[in-house]
Amino acid sequence: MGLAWGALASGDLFKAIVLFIAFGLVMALVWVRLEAPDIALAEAAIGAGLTGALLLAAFVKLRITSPNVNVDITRSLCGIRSIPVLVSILFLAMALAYAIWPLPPDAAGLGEDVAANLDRSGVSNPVTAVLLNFRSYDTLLEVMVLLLALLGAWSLGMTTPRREAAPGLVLDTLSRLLAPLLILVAAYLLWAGAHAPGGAFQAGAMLAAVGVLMLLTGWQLPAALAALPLRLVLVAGPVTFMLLAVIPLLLEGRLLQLPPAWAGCLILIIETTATISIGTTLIALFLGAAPNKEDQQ
Amino acid sequence: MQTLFFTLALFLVLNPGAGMWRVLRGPTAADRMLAAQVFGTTAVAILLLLAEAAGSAALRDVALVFALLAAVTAVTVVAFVRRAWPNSGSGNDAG
Amino acid sequence: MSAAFFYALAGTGLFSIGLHALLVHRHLLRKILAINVMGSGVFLVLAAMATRNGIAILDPVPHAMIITGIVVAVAVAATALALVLMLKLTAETGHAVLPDSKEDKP
Amino acid sequence: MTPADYLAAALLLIGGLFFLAGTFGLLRFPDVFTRLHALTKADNVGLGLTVTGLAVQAESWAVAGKLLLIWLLVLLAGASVSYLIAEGALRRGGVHGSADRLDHRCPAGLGTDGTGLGGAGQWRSV
Repeated sequence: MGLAWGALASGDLFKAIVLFIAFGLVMALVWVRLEAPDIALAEAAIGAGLTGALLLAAFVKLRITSPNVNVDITRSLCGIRSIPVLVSILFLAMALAYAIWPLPPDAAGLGEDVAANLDRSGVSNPVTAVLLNFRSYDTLLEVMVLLLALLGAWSLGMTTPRREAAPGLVLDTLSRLLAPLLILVAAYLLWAGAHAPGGAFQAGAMLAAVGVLMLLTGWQLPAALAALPLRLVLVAGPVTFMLLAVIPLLLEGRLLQLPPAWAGCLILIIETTATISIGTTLIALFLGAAPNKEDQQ
Repeated sequence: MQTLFFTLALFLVLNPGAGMWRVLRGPTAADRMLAAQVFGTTAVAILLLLAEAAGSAALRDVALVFALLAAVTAVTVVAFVRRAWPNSGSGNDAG
Repeated sequence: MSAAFFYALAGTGLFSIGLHALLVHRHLLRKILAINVMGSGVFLVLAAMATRNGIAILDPVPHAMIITGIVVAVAVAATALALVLMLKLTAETGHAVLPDSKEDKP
Repeated sequence: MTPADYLAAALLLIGGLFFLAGTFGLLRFPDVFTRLHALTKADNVGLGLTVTGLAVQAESWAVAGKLLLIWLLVLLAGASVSYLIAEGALRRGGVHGSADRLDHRCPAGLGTDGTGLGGAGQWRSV
């Protein structure tokens, strides 16, 4: 909590972002403590890693357009005007704590139900089962949300002022060594997602990390891949997911009703395509603008 | 053995807590990055200890992801810092 | 005071800190950070609620919801950052498009 | 407790000591470069000893291999990132921890001759 306060209150924006990344790491440890390694993976990969990279990218772009970005951020609401805000926030915090206080310490969650139906889901990791079988509607929409975010970013049409410095030997070597390892670990996480913590989102984030690394060391999307192939890859995951959602609707009359016998296989297909699409979407979000052919030349 | 693992993990948690002071104070961005890098390494050590103590192999995967992503994050930060203060470097490396 | 309650309380604390920062700070990047911290607080409460039922079986449904939430938070943050950059550009140049952007942009 | 357990415990404790030393270095040393020096020792050796201690009593070779992989990764990344941080600090002229003051005194050109050697010479001359 102190870390979060520091991250939000520090005068220097760069410091705030570094603190935010550290905050993500601490959150990941908290998830481990709460026996939720799935979330720890997602938080470490997506929450800390990619959000940090996105924030830094925005920070640098803001700094390039106006070098004094660090000056005007310290000007915030202060003095007498902040007291009502502080008081109402304290009041809200107490109200929230009061709302949590009477909750019974033992509540029957859905854990037993999930455990009872786990063998019909095709996977043995309960979180993956919930994500991709029992409540796959959420996950489908989540993939869509990512895609929509990308569409939003693209339609804003910010082309990034790309001024890549030469990466240098050390950075170059490091990225060349890390990229294959990252891809390997992504594939491992994807495969392990069926029976252990891991899965499409974590693996997608690892793929996105590869892309961020490569972009930072001066790699550019080949012009031939920029238009249609990129878009096809972006929609491959959602489309596969949708198809596998609609086919049961036609056959059995229920959306997203995966037949238990095939569920494991189908989940793997969905997850693989979703991983690739999520990774690509996140890379594209990091890049910020729709790549068009004129820029490439 | 279990108690040793847990005690060490707790002790390692305290280390970055102290290092936080460097992030807050550290006069240059380099100091902050340094401290952030230590957080990553310590977190990996903590996760490995907890994986052994709690007997859950999954935490070892988390540690692996941590190690990889700490590297990626650090590279990101360094690359952006290099780009954000472009007047301070002429681009070609010593290496 | 059980561990679950402690974590839930920390979650509300995080939420409040985030909300405070969201209201007080004027810089938009910092507001985005604040929203992310608020989200973390909510996730923490959810996860704490998931550990409530005994010791044996954890409730995986909140866990799955949190993973969904984290991904959505990233999507929101990315979109918000794009918007912030656009606002900055508009404020500085008076145009809503980059001077060198092509006319056939969507 | 088997002998392997004793060995593991000893290694883990020494690893913990290295982490402690690193934290002290981070807090007490005067500038970026000495802190870097302290921290790389702590990171690489501390984590190395921890990994070795855990690997001694790992249940299978696969687990030991994974531990080793993690350590190698951290080593690789740590070394590269430390180099990059040091280089960046050198370029900014962040000697003896007060980059801002130096920047004000000498806003452009300090250590910007592009070669690490020139930067190092600058470092000695300050």
